[in-house]
Amino acid sequence: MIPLLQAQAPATSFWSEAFNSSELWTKLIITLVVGLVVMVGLLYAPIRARKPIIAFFTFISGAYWVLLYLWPKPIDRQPGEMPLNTVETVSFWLADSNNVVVSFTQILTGFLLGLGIFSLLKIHLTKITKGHKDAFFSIVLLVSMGLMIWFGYADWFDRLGERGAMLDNRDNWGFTQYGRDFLFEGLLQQMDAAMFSVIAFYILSAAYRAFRVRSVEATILLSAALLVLLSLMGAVSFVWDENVKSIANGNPFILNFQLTEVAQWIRNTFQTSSIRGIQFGVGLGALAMGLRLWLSLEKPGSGS
Amino acid sequence: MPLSQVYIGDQYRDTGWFGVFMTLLVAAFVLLNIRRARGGKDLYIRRIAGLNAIDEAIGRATEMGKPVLMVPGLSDTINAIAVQAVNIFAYVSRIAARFANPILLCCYNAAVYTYAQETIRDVYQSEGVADRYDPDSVRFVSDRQFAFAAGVSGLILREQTAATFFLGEFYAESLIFAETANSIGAIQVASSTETTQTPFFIAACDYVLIGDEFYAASAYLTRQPVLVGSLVGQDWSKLMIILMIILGTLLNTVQIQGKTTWERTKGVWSQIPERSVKQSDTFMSQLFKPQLEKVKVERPIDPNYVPEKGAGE
Amino acid sequence: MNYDLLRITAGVIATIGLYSVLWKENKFYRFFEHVFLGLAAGWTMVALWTETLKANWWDKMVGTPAETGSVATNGMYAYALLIPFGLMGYFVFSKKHNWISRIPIGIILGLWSGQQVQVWWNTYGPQIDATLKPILPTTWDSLIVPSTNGLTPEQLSQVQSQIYFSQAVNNFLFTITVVSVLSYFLFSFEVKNKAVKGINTMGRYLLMIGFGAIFGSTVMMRFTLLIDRMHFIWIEWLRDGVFPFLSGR
Amino acid sequence: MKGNLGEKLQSLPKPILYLILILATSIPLFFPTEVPNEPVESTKDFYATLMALPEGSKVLLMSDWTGSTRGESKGAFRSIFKILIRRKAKVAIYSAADPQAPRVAQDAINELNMERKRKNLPTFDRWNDWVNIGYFPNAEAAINGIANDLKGAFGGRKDFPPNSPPRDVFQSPVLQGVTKVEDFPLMLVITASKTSNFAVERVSGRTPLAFAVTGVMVPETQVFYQSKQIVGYCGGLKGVYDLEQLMESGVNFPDKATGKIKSDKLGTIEGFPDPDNKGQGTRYYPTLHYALALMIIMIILGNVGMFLAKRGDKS
Repeated sequence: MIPLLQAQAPATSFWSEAFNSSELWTKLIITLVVGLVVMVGLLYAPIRARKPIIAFFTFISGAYWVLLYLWPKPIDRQPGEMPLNTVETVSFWLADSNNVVVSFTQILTGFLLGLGIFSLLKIHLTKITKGHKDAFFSIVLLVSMGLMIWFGYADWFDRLGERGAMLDNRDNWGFTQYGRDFLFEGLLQQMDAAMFSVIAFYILSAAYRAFRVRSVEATILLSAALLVLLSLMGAVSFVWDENVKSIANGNPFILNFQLTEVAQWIRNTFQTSSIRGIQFGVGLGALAMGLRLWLSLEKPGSGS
Repeated sequence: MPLSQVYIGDQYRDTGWFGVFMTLLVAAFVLLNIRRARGGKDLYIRRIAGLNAIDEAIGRATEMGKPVLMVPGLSDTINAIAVQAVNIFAYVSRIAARFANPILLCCYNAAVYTYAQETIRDVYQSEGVADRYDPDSVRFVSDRQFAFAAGVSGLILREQTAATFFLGEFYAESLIFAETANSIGAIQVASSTETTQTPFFIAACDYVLIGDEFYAASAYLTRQPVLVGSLVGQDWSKLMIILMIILGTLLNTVQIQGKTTWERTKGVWSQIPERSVKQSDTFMSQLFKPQLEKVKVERPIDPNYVPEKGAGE
Repeated sequence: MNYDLLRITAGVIATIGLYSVLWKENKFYRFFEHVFLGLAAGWTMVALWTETLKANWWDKMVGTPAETGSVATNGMYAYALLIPFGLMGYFVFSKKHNWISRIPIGIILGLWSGQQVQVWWNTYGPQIDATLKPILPTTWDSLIVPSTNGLTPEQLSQVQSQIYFSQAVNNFLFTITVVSVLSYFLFSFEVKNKAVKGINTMGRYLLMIGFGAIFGSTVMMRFTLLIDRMHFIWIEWLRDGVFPFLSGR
Repeated sequence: MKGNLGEKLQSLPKPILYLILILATSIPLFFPTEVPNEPVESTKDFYATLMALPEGSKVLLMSDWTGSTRGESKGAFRSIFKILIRRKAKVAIYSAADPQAPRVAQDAINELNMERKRKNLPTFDRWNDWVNIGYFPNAEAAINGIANDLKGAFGGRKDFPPNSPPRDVFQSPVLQGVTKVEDFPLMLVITASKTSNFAVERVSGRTPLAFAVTGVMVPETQVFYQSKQIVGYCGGLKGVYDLEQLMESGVNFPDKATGKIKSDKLGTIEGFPDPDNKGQGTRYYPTLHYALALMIIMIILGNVGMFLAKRGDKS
């Protein structure tokens, strides 16, 4: 613990003000107001200005990353160093604002979440008010949602205080903790696991129905799958491999026919490569679409 | 140290420029072809089986008067994949709108929900049947993977959808959707940009778009110059990659046969006793893996900078 | 009935409830489906603040006070701008101004697209490089990699530096697979040439081997998760929970 | 459904399939058996890496699993912590895949501690032995930040010292003097999602990486292992089972001759026989065989049915 560290407060800049300082709050409120004014201003934007406005915002936000990629990065930059020239001034700025920009997407998506919840509420409240035959289930949904929110936050607030760490020990739990634990561990996590494991049933029925030696393709798919399946059964592959080893007694060629080896071979030679082949295409698709979106070349809903 | 390097920028040093160059090249291919297409040059796209199925699926749903269910994937936030999916769904709902066929679009993410809500409404308006549009037909279900899966399969079973479209980013839940829809005999068109899920769609769905057939879709369906052009651009880039792989492989094969007396470490060549060429010595791998030599750059120190110490040191 | 048994019982009932859909869609399933959706939405609301906005937005916007040993961090007020931009999304329901909702979407998409340009090569460059494998052996001493156990480090590195016939063949297959699969996804060329057609079909077949392998390797995990559920129901709940309870231990 | 045997074989009703699967995955659970098994190299290396940690070393752990994959990940998580506790390691935990993950990890450790309490073993205490740094959205960016500027990335995150309000994580004994990712002799990743790829992209070469991944991810992880980007990994249920066996009997332990598990590559690595080692792996792995066997049988049945049916048509 070094007192020095406590004493010294970080230097403020145009963009940042000290914690809880009046400057911070004034600037904060001003920014907020400006933002809201802009928003209100948009309500009066003429129709032909709309597309350009959207395009503008899209372009600006994309431009940051593109610039970060293309603009010469500073070489051997040490903390506390100052830029040598204008080129570096820009590159320093780009590098420093990185961890700010990174979180924008999550934050904006976070703000938009309200819309999703709104959609949920709307659908289920209408069901309830209209006395839809499933109204009861809508009530169930809203109630469990309310409970989770309540206990979730209550528990979170409890843990902010002195008792934070103690609450890891169940002896110190209160009603809130039990509630949160019941909903989160007892129900949510279990249902997650349950729904995921349902796939096991579907995988069986799908394989049973679809894996037939009808066409060349189906046959190839089927045999590759069967081989890998066998190799996954530790006992089977163990016995198989032991036999191979005994036959081979050291002959490296025959050793290649161990089940595990064969399966590994299929994976390394064909699975990895085919995935790679597909991914190259997908990657290019994403990049091209990215360009189209960034430059607003594509008109929204252009599927129509 | 060579001063010349200081102002080049870290990412361009040694062979670093190559990556940037390639990216720009692809971008150029795409933009150039978009231009060509806009210039009225008509460009060819081959037939993509899965996509002809779309019309058939909607037709079937209309006959039965049952809803069409669409899921634009489980992207964490709105991205090109989700947008692409919604764009295809715009095409679907346009036909649905004409025949007054009910639709259901289930979103995993609020941002995607916002986009879809807006896009689909536009579709109905532009078809002049805005009154047929029910805002609740585009809905946010949940943004927890398996809650979403439970909710959607519940919907599929209750609404007895006649046609289902799963296009976008799908993960483990892909099979839950596919099998549930299959169990009620719905006709299914599916595609996942997650290659590892494609086999399950293949096993359970009627029509599957593999890999970037998904990205080709909107171009194929609408023949919009911009999209078609961009698709051609992508093909050029693919050809380029194919060539690079073939030539590079041959080059490596030849090189690795020989011997070398030079070795390059941290971007500096040095004489070494003769040894056989390693993969890392080959021209291609040098081109792909820039080796940056350590460069010292003197800069003035910010006066009011306090060196950060490890806490508690 | 102690809390643990209560909790685990609830979990079991919920699990069975969700499983019941395998038989057919029924009220029991519908109930737990809605509980599930409700809890999930609720948790999302909680996590939104406690896991995302608090640390990534609020603390950065207003800064944090100095504590024993830790420095105070400054507030970056510019973060406040995100509020109005977030609000713009809510215009989506307005008949007249719904276009405004495209602005936050546009920003998110812009950021995403820009990142694609930035990461494309970082992701695929190394993969292309990794595909360039020599397809001719450098030695004919042995057709396959000799067994390596009991070799001195020098001999080992000697063996590893060589490319044997078998490896060369595998590399060749690998490269062929990548190329043919990739060429299968060319859309804007009319393929008349027999050879190219052949490559495309081969691409499709090789793809199927890959898919088969993926299917196989996925099955293990899916079954494990089911086994975990079964263990949860039969062992954790029935054998170790209910029976002791009934037998009044 | 009418028709000959072939058609019947081809079209068993789904509920029956499901019932058989339930039986196949339930009954064996009641009869624990030992299956012959040879731990794979990757898991041996994984175990060796953990056991090679000097006592009290600091480990960075990215925990990216939640309840949905508990069948695999929880087993791995518990085994790994049993080993880490033995090595008296200090663990810094963070998550980048799912907001639930930090909570799940925390609850899993508490569960372990409760068991240890019952056995009157010293508990693995928060703040002193491990800190929960929390969730970082946008995995790729987060891991990038941690690799390049650990101080900045973890800065301002708080955790709970015993009986006091939350404090800056860098105050905890776990992160004493840690300023960059290289300060950790090992980074562990327990994940059910892509985040492992990001870890490889950003961290490999900076500090040793070891993964515990789900079965689906084994193929992609194997690639990293072969290219030596990660020192070892524990893949799927098989990995967990291997790990539990390794804990029980070590490698070449007590010596190469008598050791249950041998390895040419590795020296002698001690095991610590203890009934407590047997976890999910030992419990589930035998059962997995029945499930997989059932799958294979069903596929074969379907095809046999098809052939019979075809013949039926011809005649």
